[in-house]
Amino acid sequence: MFSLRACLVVSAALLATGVYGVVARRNIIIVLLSVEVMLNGAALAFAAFGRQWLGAAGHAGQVVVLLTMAVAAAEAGVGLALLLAFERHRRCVDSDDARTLRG
Amino acid sequence: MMSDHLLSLVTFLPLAAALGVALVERRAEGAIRGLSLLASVATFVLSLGLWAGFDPAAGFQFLEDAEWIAPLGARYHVGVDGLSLVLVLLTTLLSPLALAASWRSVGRAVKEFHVALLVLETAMLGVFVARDLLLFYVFWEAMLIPMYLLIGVWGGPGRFYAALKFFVYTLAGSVCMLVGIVYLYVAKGSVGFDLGQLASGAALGPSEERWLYWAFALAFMVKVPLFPFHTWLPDAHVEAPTAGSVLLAGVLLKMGAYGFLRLALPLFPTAFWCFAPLVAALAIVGVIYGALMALAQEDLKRLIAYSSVSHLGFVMLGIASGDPLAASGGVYQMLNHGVSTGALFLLVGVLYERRHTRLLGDFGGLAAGMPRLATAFLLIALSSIGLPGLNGFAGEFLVLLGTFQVRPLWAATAGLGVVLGAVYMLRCYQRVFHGEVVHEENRGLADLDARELACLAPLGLLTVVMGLFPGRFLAVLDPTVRALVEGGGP
Amino acid sequence: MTAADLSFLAAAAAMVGGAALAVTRRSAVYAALSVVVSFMGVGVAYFLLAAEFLGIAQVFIYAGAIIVLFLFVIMLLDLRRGVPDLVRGNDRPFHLPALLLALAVFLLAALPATVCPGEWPPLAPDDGFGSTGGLGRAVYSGHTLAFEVVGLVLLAAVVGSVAVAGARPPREAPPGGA
Amino acid sequence: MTHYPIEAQLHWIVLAPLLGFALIGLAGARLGRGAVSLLGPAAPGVAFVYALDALQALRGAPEATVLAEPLWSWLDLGALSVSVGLRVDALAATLALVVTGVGFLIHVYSVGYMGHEPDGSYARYFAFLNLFTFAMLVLVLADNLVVFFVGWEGVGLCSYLLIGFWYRDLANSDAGRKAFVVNRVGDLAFVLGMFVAWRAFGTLDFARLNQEAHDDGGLATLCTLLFFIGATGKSAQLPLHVWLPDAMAGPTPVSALIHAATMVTAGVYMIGRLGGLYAVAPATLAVVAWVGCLTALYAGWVALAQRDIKKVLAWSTISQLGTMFVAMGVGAYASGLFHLVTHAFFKATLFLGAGAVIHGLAGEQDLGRMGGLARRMPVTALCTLLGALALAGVPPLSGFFSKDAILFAVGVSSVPGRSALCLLAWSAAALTGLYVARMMTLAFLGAPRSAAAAHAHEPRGTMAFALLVLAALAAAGGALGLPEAVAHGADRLGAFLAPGWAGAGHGPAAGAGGHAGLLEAERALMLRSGLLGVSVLAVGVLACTAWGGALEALFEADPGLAALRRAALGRFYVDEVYGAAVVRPLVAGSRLLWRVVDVGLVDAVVNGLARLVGLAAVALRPLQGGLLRGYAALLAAATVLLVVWAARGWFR
Repeated sequence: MFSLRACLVVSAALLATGVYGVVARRNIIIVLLSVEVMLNGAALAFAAFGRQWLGAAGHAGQVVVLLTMAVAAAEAGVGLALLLAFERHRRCVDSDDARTLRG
Repeated sequence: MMSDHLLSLVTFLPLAAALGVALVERRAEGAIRGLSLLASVATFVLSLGLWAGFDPAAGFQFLEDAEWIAPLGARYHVGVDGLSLVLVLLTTLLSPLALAASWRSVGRAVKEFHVALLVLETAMLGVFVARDLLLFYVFWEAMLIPMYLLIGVWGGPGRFYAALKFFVYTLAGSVCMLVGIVYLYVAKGSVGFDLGQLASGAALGPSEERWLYWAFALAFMVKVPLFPFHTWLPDAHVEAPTAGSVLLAGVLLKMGAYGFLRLALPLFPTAFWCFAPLVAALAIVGVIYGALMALAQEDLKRLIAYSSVSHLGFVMLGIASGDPLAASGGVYQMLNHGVSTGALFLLVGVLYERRHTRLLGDFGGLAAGMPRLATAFLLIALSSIGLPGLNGFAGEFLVLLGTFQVRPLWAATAGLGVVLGAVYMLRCYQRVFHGEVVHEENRGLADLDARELACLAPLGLLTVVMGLFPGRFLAVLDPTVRALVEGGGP
Repeated sequence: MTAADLSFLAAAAAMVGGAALAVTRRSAVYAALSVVVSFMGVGVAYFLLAAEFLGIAQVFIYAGAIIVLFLFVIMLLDLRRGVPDLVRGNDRPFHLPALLLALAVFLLAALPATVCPGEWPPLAPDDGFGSTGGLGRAVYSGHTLAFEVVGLVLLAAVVGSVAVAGARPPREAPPGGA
Repeated sequence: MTHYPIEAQLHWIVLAPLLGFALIGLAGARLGRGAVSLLGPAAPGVAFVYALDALQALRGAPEATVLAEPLWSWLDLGALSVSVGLRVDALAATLALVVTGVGFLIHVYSVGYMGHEPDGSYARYFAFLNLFTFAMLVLVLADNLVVFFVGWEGVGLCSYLLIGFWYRDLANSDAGRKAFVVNRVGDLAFVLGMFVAWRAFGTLDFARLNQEAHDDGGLATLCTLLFFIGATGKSAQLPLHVWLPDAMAGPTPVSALIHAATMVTAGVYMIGRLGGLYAVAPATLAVVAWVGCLTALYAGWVALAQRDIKKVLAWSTISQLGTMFVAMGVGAYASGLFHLVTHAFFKATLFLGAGAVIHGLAGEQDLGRMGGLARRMPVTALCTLLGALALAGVPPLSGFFSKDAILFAVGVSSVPGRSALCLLAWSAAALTGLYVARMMTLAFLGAPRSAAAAHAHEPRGTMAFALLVLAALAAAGGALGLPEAVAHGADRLGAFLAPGWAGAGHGPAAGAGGHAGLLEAERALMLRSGLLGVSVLAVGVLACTAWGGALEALFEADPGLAALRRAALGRFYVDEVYGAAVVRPLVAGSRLLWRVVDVGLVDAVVNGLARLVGLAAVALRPLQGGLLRGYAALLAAATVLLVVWAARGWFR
């Protein structure tokens, strides 16, 4: 039962949940967390493929996961910094408040 | 030597002058006006040189061919044949007159006005001399901007609407043409834009040719203007300043008909002749409809604008009828219309300068106080309605004669336009000049002064000379038009 | 059902459940904690996929560092009361389209699963495929450039964060008011 | 082709009036009255001298010679080549002499008549009169249809200018405009006729048209018919006659010259000039004859009821022109032309007489307020009487001979419906006698019915001179074309003109001199028509004097008769019909058309399109509502669609 197919299904689920979180939620923290979840979904798929093809290709898969973690960290850092600046300015973290740039 | 670059010189002298005028100090209006007039007259003199060295039987002359956009294969390829030469002469004749006419009437932004006019002249000349399709299109679009400014900045109260309508109308048409040009370029193997090459290149499929024909024809129909696409003309004329109106009516309207002859006919002959009856029908409707509209107008300039629609209807009928005589007549009518309507707008400009109104109701009984103006207006009005012996008659006679040989009923219907022409023009003449002086302001008006007479004299003389000696002018343009209409010639 | 299947099931449940909870909680703290659970699940999955180093790294870095950073920020800004969004308020209309969108994404992402093999190839016991040494050799022989770049990215992120939310003197009356 | 010295001078006939126009027109006011009074009449005078030279040359030359002077090539486009040139043959010489001769006398008369005009308009008047003479001579001497048409519309223009001479009064200007537009309608038909001619015969030259005339497939008939419609416009025949009565708004000498003697006869001249072509189109000739006859009758009736002296003469002109067209219709070209010449003399005399009367009565034109002028203006009365008697066809004056020639020609012609035509022609002649008698008695006999009439004064100087000369011509004009019946070889004009149409094989010209039987019949006819003329005149005079009261009572008593008289006065309401059927709908229709189509339809579409673009812009704005989540959703959706599209191959 545990196979590449299962792993892909799970990573798809993670990705979908992440998308839902980004689109549906107004709280920027939750949005950032959802993004983290989406990244993990993708990383899981890479690891699964890594396991499937083994050898040098397998390692490449795992390297990507490692990289994703690094990038996710950087992204989280900057995201939270922006969140701080936004919160200091607007006293709240509601994404709907930031409407000044509308048509 | 100088003579083999004469054409480029004639075309770009106004542009050079425009740059010169741009450098002149803004307040030195006298210098600005003098320089521009000098340049415009010089262009006219040089264009006479073109006519002198022109041999009617030898197709394209004064050819100049230079690299322009290498990757595309577009070349700076200019040349003049009978058809282009007469239109170039018309342009170089009307431009100085338009300039001289607005000596006093333009007070605002004098420098920009003259720069716009000179750039407009170059653009117009460019359209008539271009032998390369892309070059033609560049000049075609370039002509729009100064004209838009002329109407938009120095126009009358409703100028924004009129300028915008003029711009968008023409642009919509020419955008279709651009699509057509690109498609044609690709269809002919992306070799280049030379008209000769494109006309003789690989044959196009029937439906392909039809669509391309309509892409080009739409742009030209708006410009002519043919019946359904004419509503921009009255508004543009009513709001345009005198110089703008003279050039708009005198030259810009001819580009539509010129486009049909120079581009639509050689590039898509079968489609052209297949749709020629439709174009002719629209032309006839234009003749009658234009005359009827003119009858219903109270505004003098709007009346003349609608009469232009009627006259251009004759031109297009001549071209679309398929008979070489009618086509030559049509082209000759283009020149006549340029002369007579140009003069009419100068006269209206004179009236507007004195009374600052264009409504017929505000005039009446001017003949007593202004005999010279009355005589000039009568002469030009008669030339416009085609009195035999004056220039209008020669054009209309040839058009109707030629069309009659192909389709008698068309000629008879279009003939009504001649009668209606007399009706609305004489009604207008009577409303302005006859009767008692009703409005006090009309009483002490000054008659034509030397400057105004100098502007009108060449046109007045031309109406008589072109009426009595049409052969001399037709000898120049007939071989070209005949070759075009009978197929073959690019 | 082998041991691997069972543990994978558990891990999968943790992952998807955690994620689902994270996305639906009103309170940011609960959301963060459920994300931690989800990432623990991912770590277990890495172990099952013969990527021990990754599993450990996932638990340490992801769950341990990044989400903790989130919690730290949540505490800093005292955002526990959260934003009145999901339950009531004006984002009701976005709930449905988001669900639909999520479903579309799920179907699309899961499509490749239908065509790929159902079981793993046998793992040679001695080559230490997923071990730290194997991964280390792979990283520093084939992908050294990638790591240099990642280093730069992290540096940029740090500098960016400081620039954006650096230590500024707290203003008495924040502009715009709460 | 022998060349005559005069051929090189022919252009002077045309150039003199043109120079006159140019000189007076440009420098008239500065030249001063004296110079203008000299220069004005000088132009037709010079032209008259040269025309006389041409006549002498022609009389000396063998029959049917033509003097031609090609001037320059108008245009030469392969198939169509038209050259401008002058051509004088017997017909053209006759007309040229009439135009320049009568023209000269009327110019002289105008010097007196327009005496009270300010300098500016005095010069303008003579400039226009010279321009008219130039245009008429171009028409007469043209050698092809295009140059002819230049003259044809040129005279139309001059009639417009001169009718509306006193343009301060809008009524005059309207009359001028009406004349020009109605003429233009006729001219359109004429131009279409030219196209048919060019299509049928490939040429527009008169000479070749007459020679090569053959009726292939009715084209000749169509072409001649179109020319005739043009002629009805120019010569004021039914249905395009409405402009001539209103043309009386112009100065009286203008009415005399243009609307009696010269311009209106252009139609008759055109048929004469294209004799060969008309000969091959008998159907058109029949139409010409019948239209002419009906017009003569209709105009006769209307003239009978007119109150204004100039209107009576105008309707009389239309009637006489109808008679001329009857002559041309039955093929008697020579007698038609003969009547044209005599008509020019006596009608000009009548008009100048009327002018003298109006001048004497300080502008009074209503017959009702005249009367008893014979005693106060004996010379004018005598001259006008001579003209009137000539018009009525009383022997031995000129009108009698020319009208007889026509009546006789109708009698022996082969036109369909000949007897009816004969009857109507005779009644038209009788009507002429009636309205002439009425006019003369109302104006000259009885007691003066207004102060102006009481102390009218005799015209002096140039007016009297011109009046006397013309009266003499009206009296002696008949000598030109005495019918064969009177004395052998007497019809000099007929003999002079006949060769021009020799090849045309038209009907028995009056001068052709048939055998004894015809001569006898003609003498009997002359006797009868002479008696008719005198008796009708007597009846007319009595009706207006002795039986006046009884006649008035009769009119009051019988409403039918009264209505008939009102109708006749109102020209049988033809103008109202035209107004309602053509003019008003055209003006109102064009305004409506502009409102509905131009503003309502086309502009609405254009402006509608513009508004449409605006609306579309507003509709799309929410897409960028600033909602972050909105953007995220869009982004995600777009990515999904993109991936689906990218993987489309995989789905199939």
